[in-house]
Amino acid sequence: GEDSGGDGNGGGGDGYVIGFSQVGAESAWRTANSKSVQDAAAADDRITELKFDDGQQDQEKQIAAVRSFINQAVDAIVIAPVVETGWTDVLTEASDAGIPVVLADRGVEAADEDLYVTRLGSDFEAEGRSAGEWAATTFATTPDFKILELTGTTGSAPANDRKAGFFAVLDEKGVAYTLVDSQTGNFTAEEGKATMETFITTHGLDGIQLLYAHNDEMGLGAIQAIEESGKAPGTDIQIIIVDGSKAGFQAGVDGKVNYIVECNPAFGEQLMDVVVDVIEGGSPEKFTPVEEGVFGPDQFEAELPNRQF
Amino acid sequence: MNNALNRVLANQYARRLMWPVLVLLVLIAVNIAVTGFDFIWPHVSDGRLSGAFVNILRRSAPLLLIALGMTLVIATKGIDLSVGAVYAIGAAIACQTIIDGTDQSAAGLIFRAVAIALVATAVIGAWNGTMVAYFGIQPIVATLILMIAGRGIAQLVTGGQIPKVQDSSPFTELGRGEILTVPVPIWIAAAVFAALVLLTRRTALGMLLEAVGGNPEASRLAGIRSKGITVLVYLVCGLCAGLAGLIGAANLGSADANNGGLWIELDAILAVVIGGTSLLGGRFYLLGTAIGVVIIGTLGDTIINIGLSDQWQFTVKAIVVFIVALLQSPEFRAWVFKPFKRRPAAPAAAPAEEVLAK
Amino acid sequence: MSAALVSMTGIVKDFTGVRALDGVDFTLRPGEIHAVMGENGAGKSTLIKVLTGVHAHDAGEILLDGKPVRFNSPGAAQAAGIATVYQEVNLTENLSVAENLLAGREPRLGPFINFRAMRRKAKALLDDLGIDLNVAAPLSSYSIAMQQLVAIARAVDIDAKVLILDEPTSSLDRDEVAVLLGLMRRLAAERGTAMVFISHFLEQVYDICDRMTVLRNGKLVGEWATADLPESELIGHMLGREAAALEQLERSVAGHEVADEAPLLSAKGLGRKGSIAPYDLDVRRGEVVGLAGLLGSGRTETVRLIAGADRADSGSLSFDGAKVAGHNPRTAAARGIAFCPENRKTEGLVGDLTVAENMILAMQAARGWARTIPQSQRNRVVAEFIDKLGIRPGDPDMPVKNLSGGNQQKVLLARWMLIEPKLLILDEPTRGIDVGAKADIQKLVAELSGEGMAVLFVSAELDEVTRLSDRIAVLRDRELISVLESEADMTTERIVDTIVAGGGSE
Amino acid sequence: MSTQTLTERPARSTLFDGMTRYIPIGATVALLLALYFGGVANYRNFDKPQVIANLFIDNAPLLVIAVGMTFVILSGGIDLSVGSVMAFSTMTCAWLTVEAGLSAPLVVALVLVFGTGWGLLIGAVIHYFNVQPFIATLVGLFLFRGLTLQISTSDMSMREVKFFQWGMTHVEVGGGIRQGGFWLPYLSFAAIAVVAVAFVVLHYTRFGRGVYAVGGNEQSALLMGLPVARTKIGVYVVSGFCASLAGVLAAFATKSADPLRHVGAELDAIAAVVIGGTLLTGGAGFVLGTLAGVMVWGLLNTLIQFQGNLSSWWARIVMGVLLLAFILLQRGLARSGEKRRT
Ligand SMILES: Nc1ncnc2c1ncn2[C@@H]1O[C@H](COP(=O)(O)OP(=O)(O)OP(=O)(O)O)[C@@H](O)[C@H]1O
Ligand SMILES: Nc1ncnc2c1ncn2[C@@H]1O[C@H](COP(=O)(O)OP(=O)(O)OP(=O)(O)O)[C@@H](O)[C@H]1O
Ligand SMILES: [Mg+2]
Ligand SMILES: [Mg+2]
Repeated sequence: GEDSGGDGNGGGGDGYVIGFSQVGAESAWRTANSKSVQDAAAADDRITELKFDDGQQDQEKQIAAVRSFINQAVDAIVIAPVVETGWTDVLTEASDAGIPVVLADRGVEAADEDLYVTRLGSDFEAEGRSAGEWAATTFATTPDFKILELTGTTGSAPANDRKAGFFAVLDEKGVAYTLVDSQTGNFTAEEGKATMETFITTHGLDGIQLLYAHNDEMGLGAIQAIEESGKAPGTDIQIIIVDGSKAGFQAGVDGKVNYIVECNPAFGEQLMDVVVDVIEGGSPEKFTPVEEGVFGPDQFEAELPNRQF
Repeated sequence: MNNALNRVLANQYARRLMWPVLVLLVLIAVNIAVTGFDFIWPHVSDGRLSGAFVNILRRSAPLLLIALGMTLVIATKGIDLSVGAVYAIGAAIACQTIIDGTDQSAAGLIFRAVAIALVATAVIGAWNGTMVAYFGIQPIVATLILMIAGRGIAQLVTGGQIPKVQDSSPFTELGRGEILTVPVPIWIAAAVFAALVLLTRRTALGMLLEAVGGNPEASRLAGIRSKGITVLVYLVCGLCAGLAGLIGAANLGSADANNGGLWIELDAILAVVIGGTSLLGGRFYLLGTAIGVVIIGTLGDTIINIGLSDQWQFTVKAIVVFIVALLQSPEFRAWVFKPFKRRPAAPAAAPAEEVLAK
Repeated sequence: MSAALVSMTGIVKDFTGVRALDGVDFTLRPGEIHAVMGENGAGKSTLIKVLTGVHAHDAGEILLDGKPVRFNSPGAAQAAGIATVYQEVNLTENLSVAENLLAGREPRLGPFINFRAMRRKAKALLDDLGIDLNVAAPLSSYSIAMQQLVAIARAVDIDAKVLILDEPTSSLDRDEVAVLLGLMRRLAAERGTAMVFISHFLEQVYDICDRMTVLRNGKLVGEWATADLPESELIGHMLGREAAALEQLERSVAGHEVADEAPLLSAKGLGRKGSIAPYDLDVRRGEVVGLAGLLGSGRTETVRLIAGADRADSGSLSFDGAKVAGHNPRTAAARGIAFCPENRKTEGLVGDLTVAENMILAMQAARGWARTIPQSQRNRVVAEFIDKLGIRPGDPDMPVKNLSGGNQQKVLLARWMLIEPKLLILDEPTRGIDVGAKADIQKLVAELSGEGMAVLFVSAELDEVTRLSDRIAVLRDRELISVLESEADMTTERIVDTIVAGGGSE
Repeated sequence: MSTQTLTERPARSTLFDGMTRYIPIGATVALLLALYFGGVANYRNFDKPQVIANLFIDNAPLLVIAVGMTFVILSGGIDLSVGSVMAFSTMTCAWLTVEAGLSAPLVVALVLVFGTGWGLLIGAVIHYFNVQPFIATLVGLFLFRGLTLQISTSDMSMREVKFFQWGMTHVEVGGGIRQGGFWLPYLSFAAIAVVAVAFVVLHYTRFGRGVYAVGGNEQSALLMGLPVARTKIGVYVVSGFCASLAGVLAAFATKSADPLRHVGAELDAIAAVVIGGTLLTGGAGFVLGTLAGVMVWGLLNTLIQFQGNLSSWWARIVMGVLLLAFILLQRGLARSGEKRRT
């Protein structure tokens, strides 16, 4: 309540103190994201300290962290929520304490819109749609178009939205397709590979045109399974991955991946600008999209050196 | 014929193994029914043995390694929750060491990476053992510490990244290669299995372990170095977890500090118990553990093969584990099978289903 | 003759591989004290457990008050008026004495236990039996003997019409035994309680019982009125052989020469705070040194220090001419010191391991894990000792927990004899052992010392101590007060006098 | 542990004998205070009363499952199903109220009955069929996670259900956080009430003492004529009830259900119970120790939150090191306490 402005925890300068509740460190993407935010805060003169807390993919831990930030009387709180629902109370507590909240990456349910200032992040459904657009164009004329899907962690927002967006586009465009199988790879290479192996033994790869993997890691795991079965990834079966890590682009350069939908983790600087603006009374749009791209085979080579993670 | 059967059943090892083996056979039969005989029958293509079942075995190798180590730990009345984290540490150290090197194909570098990873994981195992044996901390707590901190250590090693080894590096052979057409992970797991069986059953180590697990105080008074044995067992368990991590990392060519071997400790414990070893310590059955591992490995494929979506993974696993656990219980068998004793023609599985439905 | 209170007919009980009871009949009449007699493993405890619902019998019928009963748990038997003290002390060590005494019957205020009333009641109960314990302390702080008394007090308090006592006296000394027998008489007289009494001490049985039922190998031998069955005949029925063999032991033991050389073991000021005061003790080759004293006098503590089971915090120990440093059970065994602890269940045997494995455990530990005992040698020595000690059933591959108490004790003895020690420490080796086996063990001790082995021998039975020992160390209040050396001093009376006088009676 | 009791034969018993079992919990409480004051000394705002209140808010569900777990562990068993039962309960609350439109109080009652029934079932399997608790309850861990995902693969909101507003309704003390006081929601009181009831049941009823007896030595308890079956099944009933109640509290706390929530909660609960001085072998420990254990767990997390500059991996390592230091200190204190008593 009474603490606002620059008298936070910092001691040293009179900049702002910001609390950041991160989902966890469950993927390289996430780690890159944390690093980007932490680096940006450290480099930013306006910010004295960034209180970083890793929620280990547990909403209760994240809520506890936010309560702790309120107790520490930070100037603003950034949350990357693990799920969309269940934030009402703690967001209300923050607003009662007069601390503005900015969401990063994932969003919260629409009904809580008044309780945060803005969300900066990716649009998973849009990512799924981008992937879908490419698939719809590429395979528009393919007779008997067959798809395999490696989904993210069952129940997670990116898994749900990337799936929904992808198939929504295919349906909208009236593409005739068969989803041969869709199983989770839990966003990891290990399970991506194992699941792909089982796909191969169960369905074979013949006649299947496309593999849609909800992230790089699973895609890279699947590529190995495909290679080990004696087929050529990228040629015998085309592959779309989401994320765009170095390794993903490398696979693209090697011709093993056909399309990459970027999900950009390096929005630290953009986030700091938004947060400082918010603390100083600015009122940005409810949603600030992160700049993200889509990349086809001809762009892989050029883009690879720009990759951060 | 009947006599021979009775003799086999009188053997306590055989009795322990009968039910898990039965369940495994049923699972295999289901798969064969759905996907054909190819499921079990491997074929050689491109100089490598392949086929669904071989794949299952290859993928189960890391779990088998960990479950074997876990069996020994459990025999001493202990438990090791840190194996998943140790797996990640082993993988992280090996991959990081290799990508820090200049020539990722150099034999010396790979050898060094493997050696460092194994030594580190053995040290971690010994640390767990020391906490249990010399500091008298309950095993679940002692190993919980590394379960929490271990993945942090693995991330520290990789700097939070997922180090990727070049596909051309011979290191990946540990996970992907084959010797005499048989995948390397299967060789490694089989070798460790054989070594542990020999070590425990050809020497007196097995009996001493069972004594320590069965009655620690009596063992001490009988002059057994129970503390030394405890440390040794945790060390072996750590080493097995590290080796499993190496295979996992080699298979993918990368090390994921966060997700590598996640929750593998639960599957390992499950395999040990399905195999007939009691969590209360004492008698242990390495072969039973191996069967338990194959059951768990086959289960995942079965779910996909019979066309269930992945929400069913957990549910089906629960049901199968429940069936095995009940079948292993003499009290349950007495309760269910007794009314049928006089009418041996009655289907034995039906009453089991009823109980489950409840 | 009054109608039977309990009547068991044609009882059969099979364990995997063993028929423990084979068509046994047993009748308990109101108000009588009835002994069940038999060798170790004869099936006495099993009979009791069948009666009280611990085990379900495979055939036969049980009538209580003329009505057929079949209890499915000891709780049910208790509710029907049968209170039991089982052979191994069966209480929960983590709870307090008072809670153990009154568990399941705690005085309550509404739904809540009234602890004050409970402690008061427990205290009164123990006072009545002449036992002085802190009822609020956890049971684990007391010795087995004390625990046994608590178990008895618990059963007595249940106020049942049938009271079963399975070897209640095995770890009690004479005073406690006297208290217990007095109590039994009082219960019979005042409450008319019928009692089943199992004991390997014949004099106790003859002292208190009206009738006895004899079992052998799970079969009924017969039922007699005590007055009609002289001791020698009873032993004959129990063992199925003539009792003469026992008598000849009497002094085959006596008077062998002890070499007058430097002591094998010499303890100087050895002690441990809070457990035993510093003491000096010498043991020579071929000598049997007995330790005598009342319950809790510190005999166990004394030998545990020598065995390396506990760490001494004062004094020094030398063995076989060398000073002993870094003493623990393993190094002790390596030096040739063997220790059979008094509590075979918790400190002695590994229940899940087989008879054979339990036997070779110490030998294997001494060799280290890498040097396995060859299968053939192992089979040979195991068979030899099963035979020598008469362990029954003689199956080396049976889990040791399935053996009767007496046979378990023999397995433990075999374990240590296998390593051919220079000094054998036996803490209550004959506790719960039948007359035949007891004679066997005593003979064994005599033989071993004859062959030059030194033996430290703890027993609550003063007769046994005086009969076997060349010298006797007397303890009182955790202090070694005197060592009796001369032939004339080696009598039960002298020992009792010494204890009463508190030492210094030379 | 048996080594302790066998080699450390106490002298003739004194009143102090009865105190030895309080040593582990005493050590826990002492270290808990040390942690707290360490935080106060090092971090600004750590001395706000709300910091302590938050421990009871954020850890209310954990506290409830840990209490249930205490019963199970005291009896010598273990219950790995609590995390999944909790998630399933929360999910069921959401689904039955939002999708099926049932009345919320009815749903809550149904969920609690379900948890109790599950405990009854698994307890019976454990007791009558002699299935190891670890495995029987591991089945529950998989089963209910699976069923939760069957109900919904994504999170579900129940903010529209009035009834669930109740849990976060709060009481302000000392003028609330603004005037330097604190606030505490009803669900924290519910959790504290659970602790209080558990304390009374464990220490002052026959059932409670039976739990200790069975945990101390099941065979003996049976031979003493205690109702072992009822006790053994009873502890799983308590734990099942607590798990479903915790699920309901979680529904109150967030008014949302997430199929992946509470993964690993069983380990947190076990850790809290054991940190609180309860032996996993059964028969020794206190429910107030569990309360202290949960507080330690929460306080360690709070310290890391206040520190605020640790990367994800350093946070984990520091947590491990703190836990290690805590356990070693606790062990050391307990040992020297045991020595002094002789
Ligand atoms: N749980 C069990 N499983 C298998 N065999 C058993 C079991 N309990 C007892 N036995 C066997 O039953 C027989 C009778 O044992 P029991 O304990 O009744 O003897 P006992 O007469 O009481 O002997 P003791 O005087 O030594 O106590 C023994 O051969 C023993 O090995
Ligand atoms: N009358 C008593 N009051 C309180 N405690 C007693 C009493 N008698 C024995 N104890 C306890 O019993 C324990 C066992 O003592 P110890 O084992 O040294 O006796 P012992 O001479 O070996 O006798 P035994 O082997 O027959 O029990 C001691 O720790 C002591 O606390
Ligand atoms: Mg007996
Ligand atoms: Mg003694």
